[in-house]
Amino acid sequence: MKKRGIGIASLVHPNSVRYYYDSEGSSCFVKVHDDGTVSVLSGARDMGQGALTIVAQIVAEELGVRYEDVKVADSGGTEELPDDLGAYASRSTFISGRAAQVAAADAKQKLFKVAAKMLDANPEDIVARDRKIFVKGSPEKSVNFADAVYAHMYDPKYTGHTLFLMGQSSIDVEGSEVPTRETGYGNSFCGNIFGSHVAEVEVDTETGEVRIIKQTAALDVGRVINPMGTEGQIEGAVLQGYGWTLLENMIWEEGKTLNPNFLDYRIPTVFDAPEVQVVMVESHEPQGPFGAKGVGEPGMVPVAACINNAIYNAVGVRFNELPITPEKVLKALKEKEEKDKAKKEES
Amino acid sequence: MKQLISLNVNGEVCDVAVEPNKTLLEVLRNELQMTGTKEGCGGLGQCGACTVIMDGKAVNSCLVLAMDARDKEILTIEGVATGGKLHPIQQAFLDHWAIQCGFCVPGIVLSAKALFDENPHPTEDEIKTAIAGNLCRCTGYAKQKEALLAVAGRQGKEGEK
Amino acid sequence: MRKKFEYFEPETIEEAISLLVKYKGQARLFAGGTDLLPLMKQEVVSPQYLVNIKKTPGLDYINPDNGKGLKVGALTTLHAIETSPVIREKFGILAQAASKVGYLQIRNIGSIAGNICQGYRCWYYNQSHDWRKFWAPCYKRGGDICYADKGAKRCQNMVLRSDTAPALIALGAKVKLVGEDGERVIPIKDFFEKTGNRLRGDEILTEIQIPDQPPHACGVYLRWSPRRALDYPVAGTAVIMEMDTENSLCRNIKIIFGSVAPVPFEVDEAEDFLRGKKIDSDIIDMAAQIVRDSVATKAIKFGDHSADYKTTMAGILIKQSIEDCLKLAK
Amino acid sequence: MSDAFSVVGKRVPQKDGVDLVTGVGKFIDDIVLPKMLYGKILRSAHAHARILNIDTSKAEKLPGVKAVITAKDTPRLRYGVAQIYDEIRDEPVLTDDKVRFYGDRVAAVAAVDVDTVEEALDLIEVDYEVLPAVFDPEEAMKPGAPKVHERFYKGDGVHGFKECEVENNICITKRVLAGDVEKGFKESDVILEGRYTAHGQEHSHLETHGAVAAVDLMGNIKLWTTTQTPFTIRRDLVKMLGIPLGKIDVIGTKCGGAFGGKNEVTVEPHAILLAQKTGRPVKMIYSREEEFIASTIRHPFIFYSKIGVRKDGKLMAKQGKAILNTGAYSNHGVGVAYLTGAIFATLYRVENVNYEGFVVYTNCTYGGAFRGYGNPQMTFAIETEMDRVAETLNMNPVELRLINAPVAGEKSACGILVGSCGLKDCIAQAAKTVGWENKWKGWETR
Repeated sequence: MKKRGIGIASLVHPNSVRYYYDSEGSSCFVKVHDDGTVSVLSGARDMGQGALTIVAQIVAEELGVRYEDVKVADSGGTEELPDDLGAYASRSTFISGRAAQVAAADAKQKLFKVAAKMLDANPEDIVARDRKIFVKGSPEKSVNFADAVYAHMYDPKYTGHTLFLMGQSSIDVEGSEVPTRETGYGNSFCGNIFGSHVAEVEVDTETGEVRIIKQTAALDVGRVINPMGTEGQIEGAVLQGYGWTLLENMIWEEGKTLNPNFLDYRIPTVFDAPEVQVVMVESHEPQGPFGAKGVGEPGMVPVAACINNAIYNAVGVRFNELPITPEKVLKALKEKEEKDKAKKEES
Repeated sequence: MKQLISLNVNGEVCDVAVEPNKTLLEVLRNELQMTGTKEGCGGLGQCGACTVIMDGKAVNSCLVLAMDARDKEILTIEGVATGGKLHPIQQAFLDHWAIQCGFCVPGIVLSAKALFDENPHPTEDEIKTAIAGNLCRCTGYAKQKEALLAVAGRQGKEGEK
Repeated sequence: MRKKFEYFEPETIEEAISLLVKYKGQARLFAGGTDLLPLMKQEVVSPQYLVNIKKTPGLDYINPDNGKGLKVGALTTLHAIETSPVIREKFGILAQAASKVGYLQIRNIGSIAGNICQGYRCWYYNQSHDWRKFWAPCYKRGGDICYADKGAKRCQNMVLRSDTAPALIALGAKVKLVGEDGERVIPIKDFFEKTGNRLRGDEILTEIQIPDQPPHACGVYLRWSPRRALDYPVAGTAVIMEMDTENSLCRNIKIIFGSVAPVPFEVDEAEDFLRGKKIDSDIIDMAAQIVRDSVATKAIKFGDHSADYKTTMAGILIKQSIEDCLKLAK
Repeated sequence: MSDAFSVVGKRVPQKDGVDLVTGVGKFIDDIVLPKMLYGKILRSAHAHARILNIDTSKAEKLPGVKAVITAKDTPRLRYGVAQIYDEIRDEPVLTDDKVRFYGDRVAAVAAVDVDTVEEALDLIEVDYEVLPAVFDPEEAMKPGAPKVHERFYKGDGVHGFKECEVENNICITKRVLAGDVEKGFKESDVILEGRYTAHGQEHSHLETHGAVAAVDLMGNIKLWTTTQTPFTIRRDLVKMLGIPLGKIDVIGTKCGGAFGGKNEVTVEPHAILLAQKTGRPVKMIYSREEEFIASTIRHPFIFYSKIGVRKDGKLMAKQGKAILNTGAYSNHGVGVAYLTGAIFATLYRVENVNYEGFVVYTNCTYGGAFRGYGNPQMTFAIETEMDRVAETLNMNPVELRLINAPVAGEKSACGILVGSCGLKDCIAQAAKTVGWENKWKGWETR
């Protein structure tokens, strides 16, 4: 018989932990060209999570150009790229992303001095958007982004110089600290992301198979920089969690891995992938770029727990050991049956 | 000892000297420097990253001896985009963010292409069957299904978000 | 692949056989390659001579031999079988079984003969050279230990994990083996022995012969694997049932299990029990119990699946397949 | 998405998407340099053994072999993942005294092609004295259990490193202490205890680890690697090879998935040493099997949990003992042990916390960073316990979680500032989206 159940589990996860070094640094260079295009040298490391894309979006937004106007160097070494601790602890968007925003703002602020003169307005009264720089509230009073850059570079009448335009940043996270050794007290999380998953599972009481019908993941992502990227991170994380909970079983004999291959160590295929619905709850993270948080890891965190709770809701057995294999499920169901019988006989 | 064979890869015939114990994957990557075809599982046919199309059928190039690839038409990822344009499958992968690290993508694109060449409007189940042998650890397959359903002119289960 | 070998592409079957004879014990026959190549890369087998019959003419066909059943050439790919109209219509159980193997890329090159003649597998035996090199060889490799069952006196754990074998046994198929002293045709049910199949070093399995099935016979192949693709069966069952549809009597039935024990086997007790009976849910439950009792005596642990669990799955699969047969019969 | 923005919040495609979807993007194994050699590592024959002798002469004589290195060719420095406090250096580039797990590195070979390298590995003769091994962390903690490490180097991030004894295979104990748990339990109406175990997990990124090293005549090193942390890797290489930081340029290639697994050093130092010895570029790529046997995994985890809660659902006290099976080397164990404790104290509001996290050596494959960094294991325990609490109090699990969810601005028991916190919204929205109230049948149905 197939029984359905539902289970919930929540999560908190840091956007980087101040633990490795007493720093959560990142840095970035932004070069603005006189055709209005932009080159970014970022310390962010793209391992598939889309860090470079996010950096480009952030820079484009901050400078007021289009996404396609921004290039991000993706093949540089530690020699030429600005320093960054790297892509771990869900920190790329949150920290490397903000470094990019600050660098872009640095360039923008220089550019606005010129643009303000061109528009004869105050620098603080003007904004840039979609390749145009204009006075707040009166878009008709505008100058092309590229023209302003050109003026900054080659027309001394604005700054008294002819200056190439670039912005830079080197940042750390404010207010985070290394925890004490004795009590582990300290605000070591540079930022934190919260979320709650609900799993709807179907348990086959004959085969012991557990199948996720649907996984709903509500995450407090701060501000979404790219919805597709965010969904992708969470969908992928959920499947990894699913695999860890139900399928993937590392088998050791005397310390030797017996299934060191993709045939006997089973990571999920497309047929095993459950439907995942991502619900993005937007809050505002003051230290994140445009209020954004990192979502790399969180999607994985509560999966095992909410599957376990959903199984209990479906068939009344709960596991304190992973992975939850069909054999274990059958064994647990049998034990429950016997317990229930014993109970009946008592009463 | 090495033998001189000619392979038809992406419409170009090239002569290459190979040991009979080398697979098509090894020859593509090491002799022809076509590194778009990936090896993920150690050449045991357990991940699909090395998928190419041979005479219209998707196959694991790690399970084909180079000798057996003679007088066959081989299509690798390098030959999928033609005339300076991405193939619709590739475009869909971009538009739907069906790529993360991208290591499994060449294989999946070719598995999908083999399907679409035979059947332009496959169902979700036919699509799954076509890419079931292509492991992806990043995406959870959701966006890849979406992308391929879009190419097939169907909406995903939940449709476009 | 590290190990080198001398490579041949015989033009004829006779030539292939003569090569096998010439290099007896050191040559391997190469057809689809989906089973042999991984074994060679892991250096589980390292032939000095490889006889590749992939291009040898006359081995890739599906010939309906009207009245006398179907003849399938050894090199016919599993994909050709799962999509062949005649097989789907008249021998659906074989198409089902073929469609379950591995995944599409594998079925596109894997041959039916290869799926039948594939090596029996064991989690210890099927490891790479690097994994094995510091361990004493097991019985299967000429040593004197079985890592799966350390107390055992001989190899205990080799399992044939073929999907098509049980289906072909249920269909009563025969295999044609051609060797240096002529050809022999044997029922496929006798082809598999606990330690390996009966193919001699000089022989080639050239053809599978499937007899026409009686009217009202309907077959189902079901298998269970933890992953829904890219996996071997943990248990597979092939059932062919002849129904007397008027009064839903079971005229005759064949029940074959694969992958639960070293080789596929038929559950005669369950067949005898069901023959001539009116099939209802109680009868099916009883049959399932008989199957479990029988499988329990034969099932062996494999990798991360216990004999008990395989037995349980056998009971579930047999119910499901009988019910599916009834649906088909309607 | 908000229209206050013109690019942020928009569904734009990846910057490098075209490279990836056309196969142009260069992953580590796609890099080929002139005169490049191929390298591989000889791994241990045992889970635990003392190395008596390594004879590489046969391997060196094999045509095509350009270099064979063992511990004596390394600076014999121990390294570990940098932590500010409690940094532990226990991991050798090539092991000299003994092997501690099956993946341990005994020697490395560079040759003209992969086949020759593999031949050479088979020709290296190692004499071992097999030692008793321990695989269960709880066994390993008992007095008299086999010692995986006799001693290691421990730093406090300020005064450098001192050598110290390892007792009962406990690499380190991290504590998170707050309030007074005994008081908390006294004030509780219900106290629940449980033991949880979670197994290891292999990252299984489709691209395996790898690196290509090239050294010029000035001794400048170019290192291409598939790491997720180029700058940190450079720092680690300085530690383990004693090379000045300025001499190393770490270049990140396209990275075929990482999930934390490409945080730490694998073949980078060996590739550099072989390149230095041969004067030719050296490529080293992990096989899939090496990924499973020799690369890090998610820490197998044992957790003893005790939580006290009031009738109204308020959490009063949490006590927990975590045992992380860190395998042969500490690697990220220290950080993971701290993080699981911080999560334990932060996921739901509670004043009284007593958490002990033991990082324990065994002769298993070693643990490292993996998406979640201990959090999935811990949350599996916490959230299962929360449901047990809800059942005991016959309370709707959603309600119980809402009661105890922290809110923005507060500090958790261990001092974590809960910045912007949408947890209550997340719980509410998740429940609403799935129609929890209609689907959740209540405890009595169980």
